[in-house]
Amino acid sequence: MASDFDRRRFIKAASAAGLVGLAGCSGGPSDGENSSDGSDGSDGSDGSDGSDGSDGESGPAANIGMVYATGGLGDGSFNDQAQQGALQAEEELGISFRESQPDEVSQFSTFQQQFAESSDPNYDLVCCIGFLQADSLTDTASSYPDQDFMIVDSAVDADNVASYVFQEHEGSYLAGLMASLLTTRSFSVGAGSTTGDSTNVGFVGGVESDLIQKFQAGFESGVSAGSDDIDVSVNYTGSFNDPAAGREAANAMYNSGADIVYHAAGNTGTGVFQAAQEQGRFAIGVDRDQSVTRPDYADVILASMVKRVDTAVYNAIDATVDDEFPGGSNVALGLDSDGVELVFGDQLGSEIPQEILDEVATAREDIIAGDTDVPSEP
Amino acid sequence: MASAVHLDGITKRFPGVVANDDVDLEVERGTVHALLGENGAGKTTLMNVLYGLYEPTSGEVRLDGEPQAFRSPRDAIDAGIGMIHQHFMLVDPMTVTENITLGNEPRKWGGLAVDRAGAREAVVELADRYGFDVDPDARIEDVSVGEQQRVEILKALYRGADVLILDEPTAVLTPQEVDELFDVLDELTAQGKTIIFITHKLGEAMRAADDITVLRDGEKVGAVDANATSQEELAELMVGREVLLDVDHGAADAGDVVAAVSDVVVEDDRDVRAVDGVSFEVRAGEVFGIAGVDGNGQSELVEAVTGLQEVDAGEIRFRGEDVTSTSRRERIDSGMAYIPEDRQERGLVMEFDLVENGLLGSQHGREFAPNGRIDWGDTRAHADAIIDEYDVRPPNADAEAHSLSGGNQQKFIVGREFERDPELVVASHPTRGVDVGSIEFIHERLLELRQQGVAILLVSSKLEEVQGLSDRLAVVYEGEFIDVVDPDETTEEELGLLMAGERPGDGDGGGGGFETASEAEPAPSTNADAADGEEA
Amino acid sequence: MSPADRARKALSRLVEASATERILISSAALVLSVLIGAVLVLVAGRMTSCTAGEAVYYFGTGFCYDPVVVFDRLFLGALGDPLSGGWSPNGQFAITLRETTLLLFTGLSVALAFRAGIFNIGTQGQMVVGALATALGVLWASAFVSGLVGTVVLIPFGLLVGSVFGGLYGAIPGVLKAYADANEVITTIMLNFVATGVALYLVSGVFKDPNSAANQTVPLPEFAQFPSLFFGARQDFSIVALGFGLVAIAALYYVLEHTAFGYDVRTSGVQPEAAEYGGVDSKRTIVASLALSGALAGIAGAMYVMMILGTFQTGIPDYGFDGITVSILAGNNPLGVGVAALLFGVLKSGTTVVQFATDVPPQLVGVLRGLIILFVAMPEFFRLLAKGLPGQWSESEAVATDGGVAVDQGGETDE
Amino acid sequence: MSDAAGDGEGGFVERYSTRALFAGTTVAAVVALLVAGLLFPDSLAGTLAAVLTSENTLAAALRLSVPIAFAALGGIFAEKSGVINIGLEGLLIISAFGAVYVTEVTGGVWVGFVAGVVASTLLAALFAVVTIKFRADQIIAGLAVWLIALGLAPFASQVIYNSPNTPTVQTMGSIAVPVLEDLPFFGALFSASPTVYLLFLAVFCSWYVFERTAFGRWIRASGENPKALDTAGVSVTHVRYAAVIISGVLAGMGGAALSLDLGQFTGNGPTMVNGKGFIAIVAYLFGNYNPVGAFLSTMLFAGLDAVQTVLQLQGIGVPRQLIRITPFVVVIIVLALVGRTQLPEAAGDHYETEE
Repeated sequence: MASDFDRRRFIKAASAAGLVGLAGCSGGPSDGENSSDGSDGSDGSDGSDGSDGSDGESGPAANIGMVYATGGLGDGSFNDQAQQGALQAEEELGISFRESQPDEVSQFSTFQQQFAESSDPNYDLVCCIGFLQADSLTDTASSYPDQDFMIVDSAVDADNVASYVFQEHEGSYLAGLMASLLTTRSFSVGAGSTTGDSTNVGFVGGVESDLIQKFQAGFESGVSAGSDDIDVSVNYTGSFNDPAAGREAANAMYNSGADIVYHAAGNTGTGVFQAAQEQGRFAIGVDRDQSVTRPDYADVILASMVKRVDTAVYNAIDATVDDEFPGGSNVALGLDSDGVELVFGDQLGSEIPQEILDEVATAREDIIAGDTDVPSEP
Repeated sequence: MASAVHLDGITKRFPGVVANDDVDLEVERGTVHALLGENGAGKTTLMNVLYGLYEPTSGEVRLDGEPQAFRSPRDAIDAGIGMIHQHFMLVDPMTVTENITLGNEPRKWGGLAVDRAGAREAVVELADRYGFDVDPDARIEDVSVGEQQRVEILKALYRGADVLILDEPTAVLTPQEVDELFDVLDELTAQGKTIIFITHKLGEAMRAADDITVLRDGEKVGAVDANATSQEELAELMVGREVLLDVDHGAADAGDVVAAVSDVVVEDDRDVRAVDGVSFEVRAGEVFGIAGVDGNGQSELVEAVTGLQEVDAGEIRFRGEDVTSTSRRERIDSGMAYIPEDRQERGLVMEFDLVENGLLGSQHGREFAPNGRIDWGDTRAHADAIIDEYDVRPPNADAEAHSLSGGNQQKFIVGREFERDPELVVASHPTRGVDVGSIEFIHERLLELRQQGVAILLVSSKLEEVQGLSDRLAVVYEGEFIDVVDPDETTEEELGLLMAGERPGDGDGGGGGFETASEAEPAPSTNADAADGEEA
Repeated sequence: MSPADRARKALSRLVEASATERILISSAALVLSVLIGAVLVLVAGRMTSCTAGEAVYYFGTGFCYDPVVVFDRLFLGALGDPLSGGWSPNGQFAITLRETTLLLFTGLSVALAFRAGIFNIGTQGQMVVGALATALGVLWASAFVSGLVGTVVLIPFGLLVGSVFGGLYGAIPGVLKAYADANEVITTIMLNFVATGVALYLVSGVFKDPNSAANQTVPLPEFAQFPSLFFGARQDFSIVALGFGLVAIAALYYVLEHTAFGYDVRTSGVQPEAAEYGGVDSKRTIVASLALSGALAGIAGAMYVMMILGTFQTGIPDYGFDGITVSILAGNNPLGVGVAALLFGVLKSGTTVVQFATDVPPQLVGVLRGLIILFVAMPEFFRLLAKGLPGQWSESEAVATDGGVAVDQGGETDE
Repeated sequence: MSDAAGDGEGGFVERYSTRALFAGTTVAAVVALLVAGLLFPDSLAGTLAAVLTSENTLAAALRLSVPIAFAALGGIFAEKSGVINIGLEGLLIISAFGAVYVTEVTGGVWVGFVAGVVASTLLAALFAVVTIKFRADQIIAGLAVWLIALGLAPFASQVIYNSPNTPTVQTMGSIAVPVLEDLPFFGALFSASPTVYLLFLAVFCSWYVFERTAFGRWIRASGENPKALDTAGVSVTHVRYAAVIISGVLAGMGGAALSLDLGQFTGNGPTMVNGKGFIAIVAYLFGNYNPVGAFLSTMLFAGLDAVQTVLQLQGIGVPRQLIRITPFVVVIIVLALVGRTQLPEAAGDHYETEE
């Protein structure tokens, strides 16, 4: 991604210089470039419609339609993670995919149907990201019985739909446990530190919903497993896309003595990281390894509760390519299948005391073994 | 020596209108020159040309013999012209000093700040030089109209004006304030200033001016020496024919009391008592007139009677029933017609055509809107009937109200209100801004209604109008009735003193006398009641 | 000057233009916006990158995005490609009509308030309230009836509930304005936030569907939703609803033009002083118009629930704000709202087609919407264009209409 | 004349009494709350008092105020001159994006800040031409400005970054004034983002312009009685152009401060600006067109917002979803109590002279 990033930066700089001066602009078509240079989504999707015909002989292994959750790409977590799966499939399996970013609920069915109806190309699989798509997918799937779908975060009971749900509470439990253990001791690394006398940690959610409450429940449960004396301060900002609110929420938590804040708030979480940096405290990321995807904040991100939406998407595509589409199945991805996991920070992870890592690892084993039961509701 | 101001062959055209047609005007330095004409004669347009607001279509402006090409008021100001508009060009929330210096603020700190002390000093010094009485720190919205006018004049002088144009300067003043104004003008000309004032009042022109130029329909119809002319000559020049504004209306044949107002108090938006305990009755078949300088509570009183303004104390009875707190709609329905003073704000919906305007006030009546559904056929017929009967031109019911001239707008309102078969007509300034022909027409109609036994409440600031039409005449000052008189037995001078707030039997008071009058004697309402009794 | 005065100014400027002129101006605004949009697409096409094969060439320069394709998709795509053969009412066309139906009601809602001189920015919130009330009300009532009878009873019932609650919510800023002099622009904006917040609270708590992860109410039974006549394959569009919308247009037109109430509303809208003079109770008219406006918004909410989603879910799309643009484009005329709603229905529906068929960001349509409104707001610009004589004409015109000088102010002026 | 002066006095009291009453009641209520909180630290009042007196609350309120207050100052300039600028929201959006974009390209935060201001100023200039030269209705044109920015910024972001949200860029950081920053409570005023200081400066400058300079008077006159200004030889058109452009500059600073403070522009839905421009209008109306008043009423709103964030953490028994809407409810209540705001007489009107 890095090299592509540089190229684009160059283009932007040039176009900004002339403020979109048409003639001198160095964007636009370029002869040498191959559409499938395995880069980011923009080029990937650019390639998909034009290249189908011209690329010629072989054609893609499969055509995949992506219908993202409202909020769209660039959220740094959920949708981007799903796109990651598609990009990986593009690179490794030679599929081609096309994206759509609905901005309201009623567009889900529109896009689902558009993919289902399309015959040029004929989509082999339509990936529906997010639980809000469940209702419309139930209708669409029955209207288009020959079209295969997959849905993430919700279960749709139909033969042509493969459902993938995640045990977010399990991963969040580990995050809570780690936070609780760290906040009760003095610990300083990167740009953050804990004082050891803290009595609480924080949780910042986006919009109140069952899904986000699974994160909260698991986290709270993990925190109390680590120490009885630690409370969890909870704040919902009412938006997945309001970094300013996220920052104020996290700031309030840090000010009240919390050292570590876990967020499940999409792009709102950016504000949480920023507050952590300003206050010299820690944050825990969500959905992706945010110490990698948000490198600016790698010095405060202790860990991320990664939700392998990319794996779900990739697996579904892979199965489609292999003609083994698991229609009608409902896969619950938990710690056991690495569907969720606690990934320690790229920069800070190595500094976390071993005994804590061990304790987290033990807890993970216990959950997988069924010895620990993590609640999914707070 | 060349004239201070010389307008040579000025023509100004607007789309569809020739406002000035080859007009000449010559004004000598140090004199007062009156520009006389009826409304719509083109006086203001001509002065706007002189002031640089309009560029003439053709013709030339010369000052002291030098041809000028004003492109904006700024040019005119630079050339020493100042204009005092009829509607004062003052910023209400700003102080007297701020207004006078607006646009020419003395600066300090390299222009980064207004030199407020310096500005105040300059204003005080200027006011002293011309003997003006103004408070430099008062806000405009808090001072009297007379003072506002002085501020306007000071504003012009501050900018170094040698030539002052005053547009209808007396319209809003009491007779006494008018006297003060003319004294001011004398002082100004004595110090070498040149004055042009616009008026349609013959008497004023003859009294205050040295020379008079008369305009009619955009043309100059004469220039006369004020000392060598007569009212009759001027009137004929102005109107183009002999006019008789005095109406002979015969004796009143007053019947039952139709409307009775007792001890009514109305407070305005700022909780100031605009109407302060007024009582009177209007009987069937009589015209009860209310005279007074504008702004002494007439508007509020009328709106209280017609149901547009809340009454804070007192009682209003109509046809024997207490209507003090009934809605406007109920009063319309019960037979109260109202010709409002502001026809463009109140009386007509300017964007509606005449058909729709003919419905205004009757939209809930059974006649045109049975069951809440408007019968546009009947409504149109109604509008056509008004247009026909009241000679509204152009005779086109589809014309939008704003496209009509003021006189025709007024005739349409009069027609609509009279056609309601009212028992009471409240007519507020019914001929304001209306051409002479329409004035006569409206007066005749009013008297016809009176003859038919309708009660009429007439408010006007035109003395000759209220005096001529009323059977009984109340004079209002600062929200109170100063007196109720028999208009035929009272002279214009007496009325003038009453309008200035001087109570009958107050003895001889000069300029200062009437100011104290209202404070000295705070028991007004009985006065009106007593007078009422006599008349009845 | 109150917001009502501002709104009135807005109105009077629009009314100033004759009907024909309005249509011309609106069309010109559309064309001009599309042209600017095309330039934007080209510029964007230079700022992004693609292979030579994918590019289009204009003026000897290659662009990654083709405005012709974009606007072809936007307009023809939204209509279900009527020119390409094989047109089916079940395709994108049904979605266009669905969007049109909703926009009809929100457009009428804004237009009605506008005609009364009130700027109702709260249509969105009123719609949310109406939608939630409909979902809950119908859900409750659906226990008592079912089948065809259920449809016949519940749909009118749902519309009634939506309009009543939307109307009540609309009456709040009305009362605040009439009796507390509170600026309705501000109160309605604030009430939008409040409606969304309270709806979220209710739907994520007491009224939440326990079987769904989403913040939504229990879905309505099939019979409590609009039947999909003629558009059989579409679950989310009903010609009945559209027909109801057309009836609403006619009804509002009739009310405004042929009833005493409508006369009161129009008079208060253009000249409140004259309305008062004519016996109109201004406070009551304000409350009544905002309540009626809210009721129309509430019906839009009911339609959203009973036609599109089949449940109430947080995150109702911005039909309310789109209603403002629809109403402005329509000159606040109910008949015009029909046309404008169709246009914006096409734009909304076409957005998804554009996104599906091209790589041009769909936010382009948002820009177009703004441009259309901007151009519609400046008839003067087109008059100047039409005259081809910038400057001269505008000055004389200014003097004749509302220039700074020489307007009859009650008679004493001299013009 | 003493009479007239007396009237003036009465008028003054009258004009401000509702506001004064409201302000008085608020102050009294807050004082009562603080006293109660001091006496019963464990009660709800105690919690509230602790939140209100917290330096962190003040710091949060200041941060949240910046974009709103800048926009409100801009709105004052435009509206005082007679042009109602309802498009402040759009100006905030366009500058928020422009600032991040240029910062990302050039790497310079302040370069980006200036670019954001320029973007907003250009859009404001367009608005000025449309409303002043082409006499478009100000409200509708303002809405159009909002809608255009609401479409354009995410569109550009999508084109450039393939996402309505931009990547993160560096932020402004904060400046602390030694010694002063250690003051209890008020220390928050002296350890803040540079944009906060810029805001203080802007509030003072705006106040100075209106109260002390000739230009400020011209703006007032242009809004109250443009003919008075015109006949005094000052071009109303020029004054209004200047005022609207200043409103663009100020709103631009607000938008740039908003996005650069977070280092990101998010363009989904109502974008990250999310109604701040409209709240700015509320703020200056409530502040009665006074820059200082507008700033204080912004602080009231932002303070409420900051308090609600903290209250959520305290778990005071009110559902979070409802706590979040308190700022909006308070604005409605305030408006219902204060009632009418006195708009400049000529606001919304077109003005033309034959020059």
